[in-house]
Amino acid sequence: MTLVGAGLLLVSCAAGLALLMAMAPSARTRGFVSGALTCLVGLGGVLAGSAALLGSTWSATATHLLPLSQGELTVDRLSGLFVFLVGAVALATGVYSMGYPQAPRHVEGMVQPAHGTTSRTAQAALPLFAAAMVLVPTAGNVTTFLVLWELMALVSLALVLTEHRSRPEVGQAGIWYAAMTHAGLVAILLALVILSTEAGSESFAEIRDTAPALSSGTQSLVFVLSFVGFGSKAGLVPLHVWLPRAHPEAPSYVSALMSAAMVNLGLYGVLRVGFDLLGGGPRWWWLLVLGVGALSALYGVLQAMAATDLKRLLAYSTTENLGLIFVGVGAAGTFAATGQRTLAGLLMLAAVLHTVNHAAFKTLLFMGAGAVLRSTHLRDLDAMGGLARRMPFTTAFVGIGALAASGLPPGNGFVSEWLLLQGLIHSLPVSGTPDVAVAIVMPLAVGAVALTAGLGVATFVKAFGVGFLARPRSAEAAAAAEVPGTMRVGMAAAAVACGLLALAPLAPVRALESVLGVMPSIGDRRPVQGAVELRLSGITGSMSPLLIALGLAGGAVLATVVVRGLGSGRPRRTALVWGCGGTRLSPRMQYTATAYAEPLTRVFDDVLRPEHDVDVTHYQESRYLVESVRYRQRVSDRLETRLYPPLLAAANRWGQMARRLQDGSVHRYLAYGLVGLLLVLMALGVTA
Amino acid sequence: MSLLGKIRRTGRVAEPALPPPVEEPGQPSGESSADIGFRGSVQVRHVDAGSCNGCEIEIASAFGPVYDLERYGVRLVASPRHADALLVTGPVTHNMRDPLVKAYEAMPAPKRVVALGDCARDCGIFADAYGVFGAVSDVVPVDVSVPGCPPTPEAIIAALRGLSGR
Amino acid sequence: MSSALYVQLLYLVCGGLLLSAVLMLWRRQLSAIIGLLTVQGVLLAGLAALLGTRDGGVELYAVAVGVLLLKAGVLPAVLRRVLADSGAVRETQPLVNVPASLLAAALLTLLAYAVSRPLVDLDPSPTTHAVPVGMVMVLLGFFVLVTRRRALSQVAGFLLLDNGIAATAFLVTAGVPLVVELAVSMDLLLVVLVLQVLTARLQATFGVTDIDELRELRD
Amino acid sequence: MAWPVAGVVLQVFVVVAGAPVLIALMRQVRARLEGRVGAGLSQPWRDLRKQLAKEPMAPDGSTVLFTTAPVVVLSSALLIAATAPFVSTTSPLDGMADLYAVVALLLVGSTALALAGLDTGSAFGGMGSSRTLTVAALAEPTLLVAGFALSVRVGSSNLASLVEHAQRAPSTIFSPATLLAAVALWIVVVAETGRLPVDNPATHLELTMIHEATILEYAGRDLAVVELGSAIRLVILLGLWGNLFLPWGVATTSTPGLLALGAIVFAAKVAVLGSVLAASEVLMAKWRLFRVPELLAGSFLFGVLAVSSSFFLA
Repeated sequence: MTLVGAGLLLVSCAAGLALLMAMAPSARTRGFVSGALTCLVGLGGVLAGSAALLGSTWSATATHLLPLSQGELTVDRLSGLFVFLVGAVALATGVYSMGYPQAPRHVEGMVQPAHGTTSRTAQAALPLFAAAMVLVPTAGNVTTFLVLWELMALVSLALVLTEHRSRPEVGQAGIWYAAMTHAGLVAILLALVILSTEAGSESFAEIRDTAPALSSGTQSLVFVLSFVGFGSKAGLVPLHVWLPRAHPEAPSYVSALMSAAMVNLGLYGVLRVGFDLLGGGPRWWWLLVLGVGALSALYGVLQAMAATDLKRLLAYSTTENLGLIFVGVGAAGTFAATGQRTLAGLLMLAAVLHTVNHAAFKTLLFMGAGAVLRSTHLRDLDAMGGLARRMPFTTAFVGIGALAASGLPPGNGFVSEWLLLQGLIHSLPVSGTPDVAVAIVMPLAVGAVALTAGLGVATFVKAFGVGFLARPRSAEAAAAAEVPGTMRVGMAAAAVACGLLALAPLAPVRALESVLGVMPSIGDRRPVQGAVELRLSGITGSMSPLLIALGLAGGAVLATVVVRGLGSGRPRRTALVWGCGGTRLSPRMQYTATAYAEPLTRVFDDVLRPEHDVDVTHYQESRYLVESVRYRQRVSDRLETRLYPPLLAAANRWGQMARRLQDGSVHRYLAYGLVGLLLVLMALGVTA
Repeated sequence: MSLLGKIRRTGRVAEPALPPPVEEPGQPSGESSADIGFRGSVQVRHVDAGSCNGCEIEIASAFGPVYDLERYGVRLVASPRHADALLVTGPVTHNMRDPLVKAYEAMPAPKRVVALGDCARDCGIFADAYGVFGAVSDVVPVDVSVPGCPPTPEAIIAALRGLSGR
Repeated sequence: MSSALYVQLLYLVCGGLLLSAVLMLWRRQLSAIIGLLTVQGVLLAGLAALLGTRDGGVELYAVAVGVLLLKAGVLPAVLRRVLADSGAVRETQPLVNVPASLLAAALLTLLAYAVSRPLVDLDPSPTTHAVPVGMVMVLLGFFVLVTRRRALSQVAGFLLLDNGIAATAFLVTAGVPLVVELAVSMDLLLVVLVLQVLTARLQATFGVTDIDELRELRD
Repeated sequence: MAWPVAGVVLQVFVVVAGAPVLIALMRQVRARLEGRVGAGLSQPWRDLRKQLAKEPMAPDGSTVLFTTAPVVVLSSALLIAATAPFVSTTSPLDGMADLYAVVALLLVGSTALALAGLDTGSAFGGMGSSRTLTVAALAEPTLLVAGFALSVRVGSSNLASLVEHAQRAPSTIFSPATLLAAVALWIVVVAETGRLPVDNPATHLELTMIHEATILEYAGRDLAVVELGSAIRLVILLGLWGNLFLPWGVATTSTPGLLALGAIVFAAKVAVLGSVLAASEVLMAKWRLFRVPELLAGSFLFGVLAVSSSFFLA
């Protein structure tokens, strides 16, 4: 029994205990235990994952566990990576979730809503959710995969609905989430069933051997279907609509788990099916992936830039980052298809490294948003501000996360974005004429990535600067207080992870390079060499995050010392903000998030189409004297408002038609059953 | 381009530099720019505390091409935080009193106040007008005051050069 | 002249053509657009002359001179007169705003590169490699025709289109026969004169030179 | 090993000492064109000396970020001054930052100031910060795509090898690709350094400010650091442009003579470019903020043209 097995056993045991735990009487203990169990799941995941990443493989089969099939688990390096990721995220969120729940409180008359929950279901669901996510990548055959996938979907749905009692929107979000995730499931189901029937076996190992023999039509059908399904889970445009609804409404630790861990499983699916089972495939698959990725990145970052709800902003930023990751994957596949393995390896490495980075900082950021929400009951950036003085730890952690998310040095996001850009800019040959498709796609891809990066900076400066700096814009923000220790520990863990990834990226890179070996069309070569500097192999290019960080710090120290030495040591005086001598400056006069995003929103008017309404109330004495002016701006998700209503209308029409079938007579329903049975038997008789 | 031609034809319009300041004019305190620590650079924030804009016109021409006050290291700035000298014109009206104080407090030490024109010194012709609170020295400590209604650009230049020491 | 220098010059001229075409899309000042057309005419003549130096044919020099006279001399002069007559100094609101049309131009360039690849592959030589430039000019000319309102910018777009065709012809076949080139240029001149009359009439009838006003003639 | 290090030190020294002088030079050019005499080349140094002695201030309610931002701006600029090839291409630090890392470092500086602007809690600060990042975000695609165009033929985005390649094959400089990239990057330099027509460095009207508005609250030594930092950024951007498109004179082997020559040539280049920039400013007016995207879209187009023509016109 290897370490992998032990880890996975630990995961399952913890999940089992979660069910028992639900019987514990006191809500507090339940909350604590559920957090602890989630940590256990995470621990198991980390153990199993790291062991698998180091190369130990493991597989187990449980016959008779599933009808008409058997439970089959196989762990290779690829699944190891994702098991590890999910485990790490679960570990941090588990600790965090212990302190999160908060009963509704009555403060000066007004009741403040509850956070988290004390309901048995939700508390039991948390470890189960983590366990399901850890186990999905270990599935060794189609049925097991689908069962675990559906388990994950259902449990997460239960978690999204946690707070439905306190807020009605939650129910709405739950419906959207359920609909989208099951639409995705249908696509995946179709894809995998077609694949397994055509390949004549449902075990991944055998599919891997027989799949290359399949007709290219079948392969493409399978790939496109699975891309749709996994893409919806990964929150790619236009199937992203569930993210900005579910993430804000779910409790923040659940949002963290979903946004940092679950979406990655969409990526896992695409890698597993596209690169492993189907072994690469033609180039247009990956150009498609690249295109969708670029669109998702741009659309996600534009919506995030315009969003004023902190958690909605983070949800859209997930779409953005997954978009960047899929740009990398798509480009890697494109070059793998034409046998340029060096480039393919580099780009794939960039993609998986960015996955890891994104998992780290998105966990951190959602925890931070949760901390703010818990202590101020605010998600609206326009009402925040001044939290830096009231919640110093949370602010520091969120600052680290925001730095990473904006892809600036010395953050960890920068490393992977740099690798991605290096891969893209070296895609054209130094001499001679390049391939047409590459020559057209790559400049546009670079432009898209660059614009995404630029807007990402603006987005997170807005989120951090408006939300945490300067003076509070509302009573709630002014009354904020630091959150309990367990939550801080959870955030600190994620922050440390970000720091390590930023300063010493080579250790994770070494581990990730071994993952590439699982994908035959890419092969395990080392795209990156070097100790302190990241040196690209086969391409001249190098960059050293550690030295850059040290240089920045050293320069800062040097500058401070010199300036202090030269200047007269006058102490810094705190004075009122300069308002052109204005006498009645109030914190409400600070720039809000809406105002901050206004110029960019106006530049991208054609994409965002914000709805403004201004109402001016005059004094009744004279309409030349303005009593108050009220300005509201709403940026709705245009893809959602344009694309989905027709679909829903169509679905309704089908529903209306279907109603004719049911008129309440039991006999008729039974007759349907009989007819169905007869049809099946006939079909069998004909085919056999 | 026609503009370039005009520039070439016009050439230099600034008059030759005036003789460097002797410590006397407008320097009651008698401190030199080195004592204050300005040493050849003065950034000026101008506040119109209720002036008739006569002084403003003279300030504009002092900074204009002909007199070119900038050549002596004097520059107008937008924010009192960047400023060393507060250039106040006009009598201080009731409404401008608080803003003037705020502007003075917003300036980092060491700072100097220049009261420009008769109105700034002693309310001039606006003395005892109902809207007038008082002279600048009634609101903020004045270091240099420039007489005249309005003061000539030469006077303004002399006062500010006294501060910059160039 | 040495072949390396020849190639360098050729590509510089082509780059200049590309630049002038793009700037015509960018600038809204009608006088500036006419100026760009003049520059383009000169560059086109230069291109012809350059090819002439390589082939040593007198014909191409003649074409170059003709192109220079017509496209850098006559046509701009005519256009300036039109401009003087119609008060319109700038393309007020194009149907597609400028940033969008600039991005569209970027896409058109890449498209032009893609579609002219087969042509280039027929016989890859420094000259044919530059064919995409002509293609870009054609596409941008069409784009200007589609998105601009003023009659004068329409003419400009039309001329850009024609310059593009000429450039492509030069680059692909090292110059169309002299007669053809002259014929084309002549009826081009005719078209421009007609459009000038049209503009004058528009001016007289509607007081503006916005061709959208022509809708009014329908009923 | 000794001389390359000396090269780095020399380079940093030239950049830091020269930055305020460049500002003075540009003001001087402007003054002369306006028929004035101007304050002289040493005026910015006088200003800095004075501001260092003055009392720093922080607006009520601001955090530590406000006081650290100036230092971050300065240190990011210093880091670039030490790594990028300005005087010599033989910097031992060369491998730690390539074109894209340098771009990112510049963005770090702007971001720090943008956060500080928000941290002041004044509407001006917020406005300036939002506008700064609007311009920076829209300039990013041009920067990277033009950089793409430059690095395609060299096969590397390492600044030193870009410069050396251009020195080895001067003919590539006159290829359409390089010229288009030069135009695109010039527009970006103008936008990033906040010069006309994007931003007016001499304005006194808060509502028309971009860069000035974010630093409106700084005083004393903080202000001195910010001013020096942004001056160095100007030198860096002009210097990078100059060395990428006029690579002559940059020392490729660090011998004392070549280093000295490199320093002189670099100073001359930056001075000329700065004067051109200042002279062009006299001839144009500031644009509306919402026409700036037009400019940047144009520069992006030039970037794409540069990339595409790098494989059909070269």
